[in-house]
Amino acid sequence: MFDIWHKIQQTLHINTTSGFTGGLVHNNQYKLTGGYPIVACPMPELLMHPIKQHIGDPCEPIVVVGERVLKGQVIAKAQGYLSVPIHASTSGTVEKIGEHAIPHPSGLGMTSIFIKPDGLDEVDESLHPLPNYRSVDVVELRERIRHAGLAGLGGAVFPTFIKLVHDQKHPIETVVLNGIECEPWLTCDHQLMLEKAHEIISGLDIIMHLVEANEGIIAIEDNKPDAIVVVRKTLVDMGFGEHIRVKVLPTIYPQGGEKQLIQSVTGKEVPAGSLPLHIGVLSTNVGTSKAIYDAVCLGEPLTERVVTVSGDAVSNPTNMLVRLGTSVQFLLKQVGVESFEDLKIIHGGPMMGELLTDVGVPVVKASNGILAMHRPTIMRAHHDEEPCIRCGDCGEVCPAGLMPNLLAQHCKEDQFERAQDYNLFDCIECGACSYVCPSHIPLVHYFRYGKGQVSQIQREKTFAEESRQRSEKRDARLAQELAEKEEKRRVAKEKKEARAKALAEKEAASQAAEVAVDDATQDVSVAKPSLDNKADVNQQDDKKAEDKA
Amino acid sequence: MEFLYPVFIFAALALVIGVGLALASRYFHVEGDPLADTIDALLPQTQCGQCGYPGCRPYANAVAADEVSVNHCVPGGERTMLQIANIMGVEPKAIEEEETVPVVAYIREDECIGCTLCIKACPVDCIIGAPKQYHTIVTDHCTGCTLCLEPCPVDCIDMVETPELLEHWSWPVPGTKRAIKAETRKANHEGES
Amino acid sequence: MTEFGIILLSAVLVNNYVLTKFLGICPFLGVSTKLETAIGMSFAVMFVMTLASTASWIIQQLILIPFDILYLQTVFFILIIAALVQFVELVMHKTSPVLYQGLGIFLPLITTNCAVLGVAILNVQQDYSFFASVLYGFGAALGFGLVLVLFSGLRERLEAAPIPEVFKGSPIALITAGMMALAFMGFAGLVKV
Amino acid sequence: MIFLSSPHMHGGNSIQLTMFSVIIALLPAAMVSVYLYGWLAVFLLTTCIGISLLTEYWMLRWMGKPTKPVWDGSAGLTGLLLALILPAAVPWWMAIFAAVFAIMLGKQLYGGLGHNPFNPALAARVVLLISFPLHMTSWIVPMHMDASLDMYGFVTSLKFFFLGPEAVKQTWDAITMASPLGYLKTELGQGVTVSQALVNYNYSTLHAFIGREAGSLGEGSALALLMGGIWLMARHTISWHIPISFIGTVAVLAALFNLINPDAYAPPMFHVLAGGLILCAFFMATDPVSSPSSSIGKIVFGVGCGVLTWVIRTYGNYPEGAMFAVVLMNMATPLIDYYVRPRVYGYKRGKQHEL
Repeated sequence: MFDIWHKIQQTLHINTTSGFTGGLVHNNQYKLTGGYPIVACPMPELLMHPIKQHIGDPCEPIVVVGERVLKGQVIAKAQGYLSVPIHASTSGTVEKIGEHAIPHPSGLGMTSIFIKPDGLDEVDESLHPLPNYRSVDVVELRERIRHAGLAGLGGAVFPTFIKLVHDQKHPIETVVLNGIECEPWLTCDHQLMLEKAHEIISGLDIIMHLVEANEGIIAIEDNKPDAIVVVRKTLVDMGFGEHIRVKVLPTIYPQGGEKQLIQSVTGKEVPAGSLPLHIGVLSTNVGTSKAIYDAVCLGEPLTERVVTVSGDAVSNPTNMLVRLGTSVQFLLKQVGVESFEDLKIIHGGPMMGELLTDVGVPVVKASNGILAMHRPTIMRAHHDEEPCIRCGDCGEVCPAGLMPNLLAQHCKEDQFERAQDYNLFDCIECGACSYVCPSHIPLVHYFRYGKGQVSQIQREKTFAEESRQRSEKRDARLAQELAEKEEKRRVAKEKKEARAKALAEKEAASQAAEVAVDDATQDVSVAKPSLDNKADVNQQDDKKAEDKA
Repeated sequence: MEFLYPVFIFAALALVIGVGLALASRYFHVEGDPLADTIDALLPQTQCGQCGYPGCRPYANAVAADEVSVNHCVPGGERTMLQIANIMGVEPKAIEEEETVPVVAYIREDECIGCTLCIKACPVDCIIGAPKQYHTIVTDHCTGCTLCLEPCPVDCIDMVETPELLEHWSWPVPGTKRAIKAETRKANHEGES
Repeated sequence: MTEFGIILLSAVLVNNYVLTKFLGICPFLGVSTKLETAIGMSFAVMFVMTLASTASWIIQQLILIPFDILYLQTVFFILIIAALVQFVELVMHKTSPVLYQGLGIFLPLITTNCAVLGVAILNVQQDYSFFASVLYGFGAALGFGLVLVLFSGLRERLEAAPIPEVFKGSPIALITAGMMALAFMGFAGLVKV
Repeated sequence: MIFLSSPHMHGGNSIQLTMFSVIIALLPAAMVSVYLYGWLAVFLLTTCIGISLLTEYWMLRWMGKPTKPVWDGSAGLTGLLLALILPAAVPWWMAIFAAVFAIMLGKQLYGGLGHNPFNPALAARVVLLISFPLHMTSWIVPMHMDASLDMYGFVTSLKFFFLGPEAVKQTWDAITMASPLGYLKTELGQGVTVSQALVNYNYSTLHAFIGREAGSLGEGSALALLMGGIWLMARHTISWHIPISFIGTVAVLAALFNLINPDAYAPPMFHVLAGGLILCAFFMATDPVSSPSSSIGKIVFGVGCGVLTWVIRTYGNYPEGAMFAVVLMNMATPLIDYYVRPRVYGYKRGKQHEL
């Protein structure tokens, strides 16, 4: 009976089984590596650490070329609030500091620190393990998590410590641990839950301790039954059964998105313009939770992560524990990919990840998967764009409730105001719309283009406004200078006239030659102050520039 | 006299309406020109004078008063032209000059003689320096108007392309020149590494 | 009550001034390129038309008939309409300068919009009561506004379509308007007059 | 090569797939039409489809565009739909005119697939209805009703199709009859009650459902149409919103007025099964190009179609309002898309207001 109702619901596109609207179901066959044990990736010959691997401000390198560093040593320190440091992932010497390609769609490079491993893997033990975290000061714990370089390992890489605050105004009631892993192909979180359930749950406990939350939920999709069993069993074994529970969710993409997950688990929506903490929820990825455990209880900063290395061009796909900074090329060599001809490498999952054209890029904190795909597989997905038949399938799967076809049309025509009116910036770029589009329109690409253009227009507008103010100030200053000049000239003239009058009264008209001499001196005296004035202005400018610097 | 009645009636009605409209026009009188403000806000404020007016505001005034067509703002490019045409309710006209890549001025300091002429020419006060000292340009504030090039007696000012920053990078529209340009850069990058 | 309903329905749909009487085609094609302007124009016409039919009824009953100067009907009506349009123009200039600019020449041209004069004249010919003639004027204006807004929605969509060069602009707009008129034939007979 | 943005996977749906599934879904109805009108239906179907494809090809050639889209199924679908909404009595030149009009003015001049504001087939049909009212409201007697009528054989059909009724020694009156909707309208105009009129017509709900009543080619069998429509829904090719809200609105309105005055207003089942309502609701109104794209917009569209259909059928001059209703609502589609939007995540309904 239930099956029939379920079928009808599916037929009529009524989505009652998951908490959020829209979404689509991927074929589970792509999860090749589910249940494959995590293997350690060997030491590469060179490690590259880009100075920014998180959302926020870039770090500043604090090592010099030739310096010997240890595993876990800070090599680039955080700058600004929204920033976490970068650590060396093995011991070795700093070979150079310079530009290197990073996993970014632009292909632009970033300052990176190159470390040549010495093979000793000597560990920097400046962080002491704090196994009794409940007795440690909360501020210190938070500082530890920041110092360990933790950023969300699900792919968004938002500095973790920022979220872990107990705010009186918005007390966090529920901590949701994201074990969804809704992207096809990726299995790193799945495997982590199977192998490191204890660490993950301890990490969750640390988070709950930090934010003083009472309820912890580990959300797992029903396509990972083994993980559900293992996590449930570990919970019971650890005696957390009261506060922490496992919530099994139906498999639907993009349930792993933070907002969608929160809606599925708690039934609440995160209001536009606010953060999950405003509705009393905090969510983190299971990988982050495990890293928190490592940082606090073992004193190990974030130097390695689990990466799914898979794809239809990989003969023996696997989940690997990889040192951050290992090049993708080296990584793929470990699974038997030697030649990169006619291959396309995806960094991240196939729905939201980016294509790499340079296999020399390093694995960074955001890398949850490296997929080597045959070129035709990828190009089939990027079929030529055909005219939109306005079928509305894109709107049906959109988890944000947008109208992607109209949005893309407005972006295409550069009508960005209209696009914003259609909530362009509420798009989460999950790719569900492009996935179902019968016309193969690269909708997400249009949204990204639109978003980029809008922010560029915004930048230009701000710049224009600043320029206008500067120009107006300058005009005002010039006008004032002119007025002052006029004023001085007028005063001088008056004086001259007065003197001329006096002279005329005193003496006869034959004295006129003397007056002419006076005139000349007056002119000089007028010109001089104006020059001084200009110099003043220049000095002011200098000062301004210094202030800016 | 009877044939004059209609004339009187008509005149009386016209008078009443005339007085009413006169009162209305006083009540709904529009101060200033809000249209010029709107247009001014759209202009890029480079103050470059390429439109033939001594700055952005004067051009905005001229466009609002329908004295000049909407297609003279070169740095604003097609987008600005379309927006202005939209507001003015006129057919868009192509910009005659070629669209240029964004540039900023750069002073080769070892050649600068410190004459302050460029400082005086800069419409946005973004050149700093004192007489007989090297001048330099605050790149963040330079609008790329090129007005400082001409006064320079030793031609030590270059216009350089603004570098593309990673944090300002945005996706090109599928299948355009910009996309292809980005692609070649990517290829170059590959060659280097 | 039913009578008023029938008057309204007939004026809006069955005897739609644009699509079945083909009056007021000029603004229908002229200001329908953008939805916002079309809505503004609809409200302007709605205001003018309703007041014009009200005023024309009053003038017809209180001036033209008592003084027996029906031969001056057109002149009087035009005077009223022109005054109303002037008034709308003043108000719009004050309250919404962008819309004012967007409507451009079509705003003063409401004066010569045959639909407005047509409604005023047809209205007094029907010998309606005062309230019925106000309703008729309003209904006609509503019908005008309805098709104008519908048409502008369609034209905004056509803007983005790769229409063959020779059919771009007015030709395809006229074809579309023709299709709309055909579809409106479906309302024929809804109201037995 | 150029920049490729994620996603790097695709679900495999395509325009061709969509169009051909609709064509397949229409096959039962087409077969029923052949059963009802014999060779006449075959000629009409082949003419409409063939001319549609030819016109599409010729237009694309003429405009210097690639001619590959001829085979994406959309032109063929337009031809098939057009044939199914024409009466079997139309002569060859009218069928050709309709097909050329549908593809040329209804579709290609607007820029081809995806840009036509009106459903091309319906637009052509409305033009024909207004230009040639006699032909368009004369319904050939279905084969099973009058076996003595020699109309459906290959030769007679061919003669009739190309030369008109005189060629087969028939008069219009002998070979045509009124459709249930038209008959009811005339009778009601003469003061006959609904039930009496239906008895006079020998109307049977069962016959209308399985397909034995006179009408346009494809209107015959509600069963065949429903089979196709439900299959399309199950395949996610069309969504349920438009058909259900369209038919539902007509049924509810009809039921309401039938309750108030059963003598003057036809019962809901009659409204739903007679005429082209089901065909329009499942295959015309759901034309993705000319209907709104959001689910909620589709419901508004369907309700609008339903109201207009019932109003025109009940009060208008034309007996059948479904086609007019769909074309009229096509006009409103851009506005529906603009004003009726789904609720965006994190916003209250009516947007911009945060939760």
